[in-house]
Amino acid sequence: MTDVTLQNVRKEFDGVVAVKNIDLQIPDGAFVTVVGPSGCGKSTTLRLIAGLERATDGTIQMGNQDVTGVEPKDRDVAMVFQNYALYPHMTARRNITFGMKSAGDFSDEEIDRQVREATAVLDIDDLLDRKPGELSGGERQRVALGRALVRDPEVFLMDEPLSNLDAKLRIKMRAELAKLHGEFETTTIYVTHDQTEALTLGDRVVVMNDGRIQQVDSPQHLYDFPETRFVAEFIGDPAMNMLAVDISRDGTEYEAVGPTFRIPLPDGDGLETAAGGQALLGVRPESLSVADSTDRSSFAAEVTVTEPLGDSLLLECRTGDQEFKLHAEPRTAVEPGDRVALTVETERLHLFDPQTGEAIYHAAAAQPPEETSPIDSTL
Amino acid sequence: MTDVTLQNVRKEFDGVVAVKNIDLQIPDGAFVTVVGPSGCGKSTTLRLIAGLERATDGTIQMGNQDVTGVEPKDRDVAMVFQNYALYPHMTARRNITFGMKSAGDFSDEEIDRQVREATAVLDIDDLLDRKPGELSGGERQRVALGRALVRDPEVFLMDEPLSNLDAKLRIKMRAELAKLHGEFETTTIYVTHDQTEALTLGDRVVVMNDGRIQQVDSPQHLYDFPETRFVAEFIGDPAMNMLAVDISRDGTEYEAVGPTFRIPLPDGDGLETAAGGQALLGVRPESLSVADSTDRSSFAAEVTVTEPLGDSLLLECRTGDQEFKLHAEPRTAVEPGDRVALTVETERLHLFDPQTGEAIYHAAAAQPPEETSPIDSTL
Amino acid sequence: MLGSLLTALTAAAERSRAAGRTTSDRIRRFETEQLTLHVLTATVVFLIVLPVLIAALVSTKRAGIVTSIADLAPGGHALSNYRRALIGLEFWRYMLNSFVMSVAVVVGKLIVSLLAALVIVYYRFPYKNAVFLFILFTLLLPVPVRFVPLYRLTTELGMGNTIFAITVPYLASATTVFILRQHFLSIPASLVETAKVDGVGPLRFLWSVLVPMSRAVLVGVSVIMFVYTWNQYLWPLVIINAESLQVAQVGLSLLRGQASTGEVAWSMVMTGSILTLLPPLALLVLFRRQLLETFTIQQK
Amino acid sequence: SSSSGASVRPVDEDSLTIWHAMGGTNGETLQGLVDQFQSETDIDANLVFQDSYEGVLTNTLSALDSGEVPDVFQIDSLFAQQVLDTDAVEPVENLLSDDYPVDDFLSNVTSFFTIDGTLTSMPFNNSNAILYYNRSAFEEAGLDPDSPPTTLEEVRSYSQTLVDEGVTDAGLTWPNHVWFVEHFYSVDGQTLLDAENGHAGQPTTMQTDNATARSLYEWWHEMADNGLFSNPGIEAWGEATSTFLTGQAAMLMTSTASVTGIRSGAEENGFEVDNAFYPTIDGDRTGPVIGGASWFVPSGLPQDRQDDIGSFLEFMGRPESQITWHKGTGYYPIRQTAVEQLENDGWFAENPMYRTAFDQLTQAENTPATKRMLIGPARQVQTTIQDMSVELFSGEVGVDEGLSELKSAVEDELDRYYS
Amino acid sequence: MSTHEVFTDRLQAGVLLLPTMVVSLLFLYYPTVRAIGLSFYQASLARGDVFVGLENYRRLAGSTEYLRSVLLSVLFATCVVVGVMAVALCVSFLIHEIEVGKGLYLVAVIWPYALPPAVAGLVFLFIAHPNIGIFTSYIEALGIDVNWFSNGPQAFVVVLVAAVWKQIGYNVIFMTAALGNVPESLTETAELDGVSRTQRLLRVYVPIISPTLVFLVIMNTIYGFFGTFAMVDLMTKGGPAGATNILIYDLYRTAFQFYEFGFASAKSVVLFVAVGLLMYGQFRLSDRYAYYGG
Ligand SMILES: Nc1ncnc2c1ncn2[C@@H]1O[C@H](COP(=O)(O)OP(=O)(O)OP(=O)(O)O)[C@@H](O)[C@H]1O
Ligand SMILES: Nc1ncnc2c1ncn2[C@@H]1O[C@H](COP(=O)(O)OP(=O)(O)OP(=O)(O)O)[C@@H](O)[C@H]1O
Ligand SMILES: [Mg+2]
Ligand SMILES: [Mg+2]
Repeated sequence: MTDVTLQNVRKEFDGVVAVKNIDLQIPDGAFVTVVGPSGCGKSTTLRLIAGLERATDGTIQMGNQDVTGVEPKDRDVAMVFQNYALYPHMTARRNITFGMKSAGDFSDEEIDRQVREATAVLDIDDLLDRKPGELSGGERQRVALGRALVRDPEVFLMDEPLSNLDAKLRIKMRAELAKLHGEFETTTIYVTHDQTEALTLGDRVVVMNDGRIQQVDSPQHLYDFPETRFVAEFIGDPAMNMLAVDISRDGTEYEAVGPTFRIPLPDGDGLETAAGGQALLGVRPESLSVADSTDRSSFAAEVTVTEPLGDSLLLECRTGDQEFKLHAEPRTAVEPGDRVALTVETERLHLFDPQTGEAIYHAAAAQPPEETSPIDSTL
Repeated sequence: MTDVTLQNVRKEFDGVVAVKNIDLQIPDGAFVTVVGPSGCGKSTTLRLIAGLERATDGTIQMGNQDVTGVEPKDRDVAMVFQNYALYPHMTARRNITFGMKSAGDFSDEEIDRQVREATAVLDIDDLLDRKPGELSGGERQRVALGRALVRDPEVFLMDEPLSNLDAKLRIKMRAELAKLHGEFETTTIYVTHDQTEALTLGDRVVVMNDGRIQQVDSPQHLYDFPETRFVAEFIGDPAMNMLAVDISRDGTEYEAVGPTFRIPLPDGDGLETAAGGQALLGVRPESLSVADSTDRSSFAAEVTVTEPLGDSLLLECRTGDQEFKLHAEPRTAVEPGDRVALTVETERLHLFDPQTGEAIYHAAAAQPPEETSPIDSTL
Repeated sequence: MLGSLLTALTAAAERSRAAGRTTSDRIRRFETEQLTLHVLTATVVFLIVLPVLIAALVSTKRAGIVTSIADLAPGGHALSNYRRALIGLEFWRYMLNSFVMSVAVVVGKLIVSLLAALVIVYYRFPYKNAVFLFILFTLLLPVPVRFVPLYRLTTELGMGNTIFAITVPYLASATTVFILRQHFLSIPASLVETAKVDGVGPLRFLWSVLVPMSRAVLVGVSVIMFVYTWNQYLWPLVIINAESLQVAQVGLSLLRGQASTGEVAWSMVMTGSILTLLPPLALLVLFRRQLLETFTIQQK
Repeated sequence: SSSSGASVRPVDEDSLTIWHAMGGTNGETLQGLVDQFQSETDIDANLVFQDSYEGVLTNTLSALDSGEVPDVFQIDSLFAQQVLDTDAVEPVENLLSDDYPVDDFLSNVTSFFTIDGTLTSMPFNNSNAILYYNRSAFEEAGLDPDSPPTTLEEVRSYSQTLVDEGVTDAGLTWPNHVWFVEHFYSVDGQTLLDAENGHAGQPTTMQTDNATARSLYEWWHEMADNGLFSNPGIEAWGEATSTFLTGQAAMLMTSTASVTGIRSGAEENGFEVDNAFYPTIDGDRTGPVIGGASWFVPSGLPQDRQDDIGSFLEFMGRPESQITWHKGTGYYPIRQTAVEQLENDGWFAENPMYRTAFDQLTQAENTPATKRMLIGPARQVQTTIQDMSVELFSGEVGVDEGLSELKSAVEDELDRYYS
Repeated sequence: MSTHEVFTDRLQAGVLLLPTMVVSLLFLYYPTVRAIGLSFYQASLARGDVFVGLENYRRLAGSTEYLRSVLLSVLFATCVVVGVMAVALCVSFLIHEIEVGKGLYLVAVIWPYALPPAVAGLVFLFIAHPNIGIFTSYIEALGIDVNWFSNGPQAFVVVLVAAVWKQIGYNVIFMTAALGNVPESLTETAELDGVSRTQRLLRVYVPIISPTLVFLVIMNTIYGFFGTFAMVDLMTKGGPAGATNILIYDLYRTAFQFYEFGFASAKSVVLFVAVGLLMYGQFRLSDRYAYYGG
C-alpha cells in the first residue's frame, strides 16, 4: 500500500501523443477508476505507472520514491490484464506461483502460505489443479486476481479486467472486486471504458479524454456536476441532452430560450456572466417528463421514435431542429408522430460554453461542495 | 413479403440438439426479434429459415410453399450477417450488385435502378466506389443492408447485425433499421442476444432458451407478463428479483410470506391453486422502493452494496438469506450495512412455480389480454 | 477439366429449375451435387496416389517389370525385397544416416531458431529490422547458389565427408525463425508483460512459457524441417563421398547403380523409394494437425 | 587450394582405403579378392563403393584438392588424363617391385596405360564392347542364329526382319555412352581426335569429316527413325540391358563385363543368348578400344604406405587374382599367364561367350585408333558427344549440320581446357 | 497498445543471436560472396585458380547453349507454377466444397509434400518409361509415340508432370488453409445470392486468398528453379539434347561433372540475380493485384 503521484507525465509514441502532461495524486489505499473513450490514453497511463512504458516527460512517485526510471519488477506493483494473461499451459497454482518463484524473494513456505490465504479469500482452492482452459471466465479472473494478490504488492493495476465477461458475470465480479478491496485496502487503479463500472467501483473516478484528465471526482458528484460538456455527455446513459439556447435575463430571473421553449433557470453562480449570450443547456433524460398539465417550464415536442425498455418507454423527441431523449412510463400510449407536452425538473439543469465546452452553471439544489478529497487533478 | 411458418422444426448437430421442435408463425410484413442467451439456438433457427442448414425434422413454409428442402438461393430471402459478410476485395457497388448479377434474374437497367433507389434510402451514394476496408462500421452495415435491399427479397434475415458496432452507433443504427422497416414493410426476422435491441426493434419478440421457444409476445407484454421464470429473469436489467415465499390465504386475502416479510397479493387468477404451497415471488427492482413510512407491505432489509449509477443509486439488499436489488434516489445517503424499510408496489408482482418455473400468477392491474396477434407459439 | 465439369453441373441445375421441378427434385439435386463432388475428388485423389501405389506394388514383385495394368497384381516378394534392400544392400545404413542427419538438423535448427526468434520478438535493440532482414534474406541463398564455395569451405574446415558437412550448414533457417516469430507475435503481449512485471528472465520465459505454449507449432516446424532435410539430395550428393555416410536420397541412385552391370532391378529401386518415402510420410500423417496449423501461421 | 605433396595424408591411417565403382556381383567379387589380400598380407584394406566412375572421379579430385586422400582409386580409362593433369598421382610403376613382370600384361592393355614410357596406373578391370543377341528371337524371325550381323547394314536388315516379323519391338539397343562411338571409330580404324586420340600430344579437333562419322550417324538416325533402335537413355547401362532381357530388343551392344549377368538374365527370361564381335561400319575391322578402369595412387604418401599399396597392386594384378576376377565378372584377364591357364583349363571352350571379347581384343591390330582417347576435358567431350548424338539420331539436326556442330563444340572444349 | 518488446539487455540479445548469425554468415553469406569472387577465376578441382576477370561472364553471354538453358528454366518454372497451382486450386476447391469426409481426402492429397524429389523422379521414370512404363503402351495406343529419352519436348513434359505432381501437396496445404479462413458467411451470402460454384471460386475465393496465392507463386518459382534438380538428374540428366537442362542442373554439371568451378560460380551468380529479380517482380506485381485485407 502506497500512494502514487504523477507529475506532468507525458508519453509520446513516435508522433502520437498518448498522454498529455497529466498530474494525478492517488492516496494510499484508494480505489481509483479511470474511464474514457477508446484511445484516450487510459491504458498508457496505467502502463506508465507499471513501468511497462517509460514516460517521455514528467515524474512518477510511489510513496516518497521517484520510480520514473525503475524497472517494473522493482516497483512492487501487480497488474491484472483484460484477458487475464494466464499461462494456458500451467495449472492455476503454477500460474499463481510462477511469478513469485521467478522473483526469488519468497521462500517456499511463504509461497505456500500466501497461496493458501489468497485462494481461500477468492474461493478457488478447488480449482488450483486445473488449467485456464478448464476454468470459466469468472474463475480465470479470480486466478488472475490471485496471482496479483499473492505478491502482496503496493499497488494493484487493472486494465479492463471485466470486459471479457458476459453481462451477468461482470456484475457479479464487480461486486467481488469491491469486496476484495474492502478487505485488503491495497491502492488500486482500475481502467475501464464502461462508465457503469467506473461509477460503481471507484471511490474516485478519473475521466480522461484525448490524453488529458477531464475531471477527478466522486461518482455521484461527477454525475451531478460535470465540469465539461465532455464529462456531461460521457457519463450517463442515455447521454445528457444538449439544447442550444440563448440566456435571457429578466431582473433576477434567468431563462434558457430555445426556438420553441423557454425554461426558467434557478438562480446560481455563472448565470450573470452567461446572460445575454448563447449556451448549451444540459438536461438529463430523467429530468424531462411527459407533463400532465402545462406550466411555465413545459413545452411541446413531437415524438420521433419510441423504444419500449420494459421498465420505461424511451422517447426520442424533436422540437424545432433539436432532438432529445427522455423516459416515459412504460405503458404510456405514445406513438411516433404524437405531440406531447414536456416538463423540465429545473433543479437539475446545466449550462455549458458552446465554444470551450466548460460548464458555466449547474442548477443544483446545492452548489458543488468544495472538493475535500485528497485526490487532486490539475487540468 | 411473405409469411413464414415453422412446424415442429428440429435441428441436431451430431449429438447436440440446437433447436428442439419449435413452432413459430411469422406474419407477412412483421418485424420479429429473436432473443436469448448465447447458444440457445437463435442463429440456427435463422439459418434454418435461410436454408443454410437443413432441418433434421419438421417443415418450414413460406407463403403457402413448403421450402424445407429448397436451396437457399431459391427461397428468395436476404441475410445480413453479424460481420456483414462483405466481399473485402470488391467495391461497395460490386458488393451490392454481385449477387444480382450472378443470379442473372435482373436486367442491367433494373440493377441500376434498384441500386440507385437503395443507396439513396441508405445514404451511401457517395461510398459506392470504396472497398469495405475503407468504410466505417456503420457504413459497412449500410452497404450490407443495401445488398439485401436491392434483391427485394420476401424475407429479411438478420443475425446480430449491430453487435459489432460501438454503443452510440448501435443506437443510431437501431433507429434506422426501424425506419427502414417502416418504409419497406418486408417480413424481417432479427436475431440478437441483447434484450434492449429485441424489445425496442420487434413488433413481436421471440424469447428462446436451450433450443426451445419460451414466449412470443409484444415487447411490453413480455416485460409485464413473463410466462416463465426464465423470461422474467432474462428480460429486464437489473433482472427481476426472485424471493422464495409461501402463499398463505386468509379468506379472500392472499399473502406471500417470507422469513422476514409478508406481502399482500391482489386477487387474481392462479392464486387459489398456489395457496398453501411454495412459490417464487418475482418483484422487479423498480417495484421496490425505500419507504418513508412503514405500512403493511413494507419490510426491513440490510443494504449490502451500493452502486451509484448517476441517475439512481442501485442497492443490493439482504433480508434473511434472500438477496435482491432495487433503485433508490441517486443522492440517497445509504451506506452498506444500513438497515432500510422497503415497500412493494403490489400491482406488479409475479409468482412462479419453483419446480417448473412457469408463471402461476401476475398481479397486473389487468390480466394479460388474450393474445390477439397472429403470432403464435406453442411450447 | 474440373471447371467445365462444374459448369456442366450448374447448367444442369439451371435447366432443372427452368423445368419447374418439385422440391424433392431439388433436394435430390443437392445430394447429387455432393455425390458428384465426391466422385470427382476421389478420382483426383486416386490419380495423385496412383504413382506411389504402383511403386508399392512393384516393390512386392521379383523382377519389377510392369508394362501393363494387368501386371499390377501384388507379387509375393515383399518381404524378401525389403529384406534384401535393407540388409542385403545395406539400405538401412543410408536410412540411418538420413535419420541422424534429419534429427540433428531439426534439433539444432530448433534451438538456434528459438533463440533468434526470442530476440527478434522480445528484445528491444537498435537495427532490429536490419537483423531480421539479414536472416530473412538467406531465403534467397539456396544451396545451389553457393554450393561451389560451400563445397570448398566445408572441405577446408575439414568437415568434408562428415556428418557435420550435411548438418551444420543447415542450422540457420529463415523459415523457422519466421514461423516462430509469427507465432510468438500471436501470443498475447500481456503474458509477456506479466512476466516482465514479475521479473521473469528471458531463458526462463523461453523455456517455461514460450516453448510449452508453442508445442503444436514446434512440432509443425519440426516436421517441416525434417521433411526438408530428409529430402536433401544435391548437397549430400556433392559433399559426401563415403558410401557409409551417404543419405537415403542419394542411396536410391546407388541402388540403381548396383545394377549397372546387368538389368535394372526396378523392384529394388521401388523398394528403396518406398522405404525413403516412409519416414516423412509417417510424420506427415501423424502430425498433420500441427503441420496444418503451422502452415496457417506461415501465411500470415 | 591446389594440392601440395607435403600436406597429403590418408583418409584412414590404419587401413588402406580403396575407392571403386564396382556395384552388384562385381563388387562382391572385388570384396572377395580384398579379403584374400588382407588375410595373406595382414595389411588392412577398406573398399569404399562410390556409385559410379564419375563418383570416384569427383571425389578423387576433391580429395587430391584437399590433401586427405584414399590410397588407391579406380579411375575409368576415359578420365585417366584428367587425373594425371592434377600432377598429384604417383606412377604405379614406382610402387611395384623391380621384378614385377610388367611384360606379362597384354600389350593392347598396357599400351593405353603407359604414357611416355611409364606405367601410370595399374590396369585391372578391362573390357570392350560386344554384340549380344537373342538366339531364340533370331530363330523365331527366321534369321540364322549362328551368323549374327557383322556390319551396320546387316544389323539394320536383321533388325528390320525382327521387327517386321513382330518378334521384338526393336532390333538393337545400347546405352548412349561415348564408348560406343569410340568403338565404331576404332573398329573402323579411325581416331576420334587428332594427335592420336591424345596419345601424341594435345588434341585440337574431332574427326568428323570422314565416312566413318557420316555412315555411323546416318545409320543410327535411320535405325531410330524406323523404330529399329531402342534408346534406353544417356549412360543408361542398366536400362539397355533391361530392354534386351525383357525381349524388347533382340540385340544389345554393351560391355563384355556384362556376360555373367546377361547369361543368367536370359536364362531367367527363357531365351538363349549369344554374343559376337562388335559390328563394323562396312566390313573392315581394325579392333575395339580398351574400356574399363585402372588403379591410381596419389603421390606424396610415406614410403611404408607406398609399400603396402604396392603389395596391393601386385596382388590385384597377379594371375590368380585375374582369373578369379575374370570368372566372377567377365572382364577379361590382362595377364598373358592367366589367359594361358584359362585356355589350358578349357575355360574358354566351355564358356564361348567369355571368349568373344578376348578374341576381339587379341585379334585387333594395335594402332593409334585402338587406343582410347586420352584427354583432360574427357567428361565435357563425352557429354557433348552423347548430347549431340541424341540430336543426330533423333533427327533434330541433319547429319552434316550436326556433325559440324559436334566438331566445333568438342573443339571449344579442347581449346578451353588446353589454353 | 501493448508490446512484446520487454527485454532490453543488448549483450544478452547479441549472445542469443550469435548461433544464427555465425551460421548465416559462415555458411550462407560468406559462400555467396565467395561465389561472386570465384566467378572471376578459372578454377577447377585440383588444378589451381587463375584470375580471368570477366571472362566467365563473357563466355556466358556468348553461349547460346546457356541462353537456351535460361529460357528453358524460365519456361519450366512458369509451367510448374501455373500447372501446380491450377491443379492444386481445383483440388483444394473440391475438398473445400465437400461436406463430409474432407479430412480423409486432404491427407490423401497432401502427402506428396513428404515425397522426396528423388523418389518422385524414380517413380515417374518407371511408370512413364518409354520402353517398360506401365502407361506407355496405353498412350502409344492413342497414337502418341512415347519416346521421351530421345524426344526433347516429351522429356520436358514428363519431368514437368513429375515436378507438378510432387508439389501438389504443398500447395493444397496452403490453399486449403486459406480457403478455410474465408469467412463462412461470405460463402453463405454467395449461396443465398445464387452465385454459381465456379463464379464463387473465381470471383470470391481467388481474390480473397490472393496473398496466399502470391506466396505460393514465389515458393513454386523457387521450387521450379531449384527443387526439381533430383528429378532431372534421375530422369533425363538434362537431356535429351539439353531439353531439360535447366539452370540448376546445368550448374551442377559445370561444377561437379566438368569441375569448372569458376565458370559454375558465374552461373550461380547469374542464377541468384535472376531468381532475385523474378521474386522482386512478383512482389511488385502482388502489391498491385493481391488483396491484403484491411
Ligand atoms: N505502442 C504504441 N505505439 C504507438 N501508439 C500507441 C502505442 N500504444 C498506444 N498508442 C496510442 O496512444 C493512444 C492511447 O492509447 P491507449 O492504449 O492508452 O488508449 P486506451 O484509452 O487504453 O484505449 P482503449 O479503451 O481502446 O484500450 C492511442 O491513440 C494509441 O493508438
Ligand atoms: N455447425 C454446428 N455443429 C455443431 N454444433 C453446432 C453447430 N452450430 C451450432 N451448434 C450448436 O448449437 C447450439 C445453438 O447454436 P446457435 O449458434 O444457434 O446459438 P445462438 O443462439 O446463435 O448463440 P450466440 O448468441 O452465441 O450466437 C450451440 O450449442 C452450438 O454449439
Ligand atoms: Mg486500453
Ligand atoms: Mg448466433
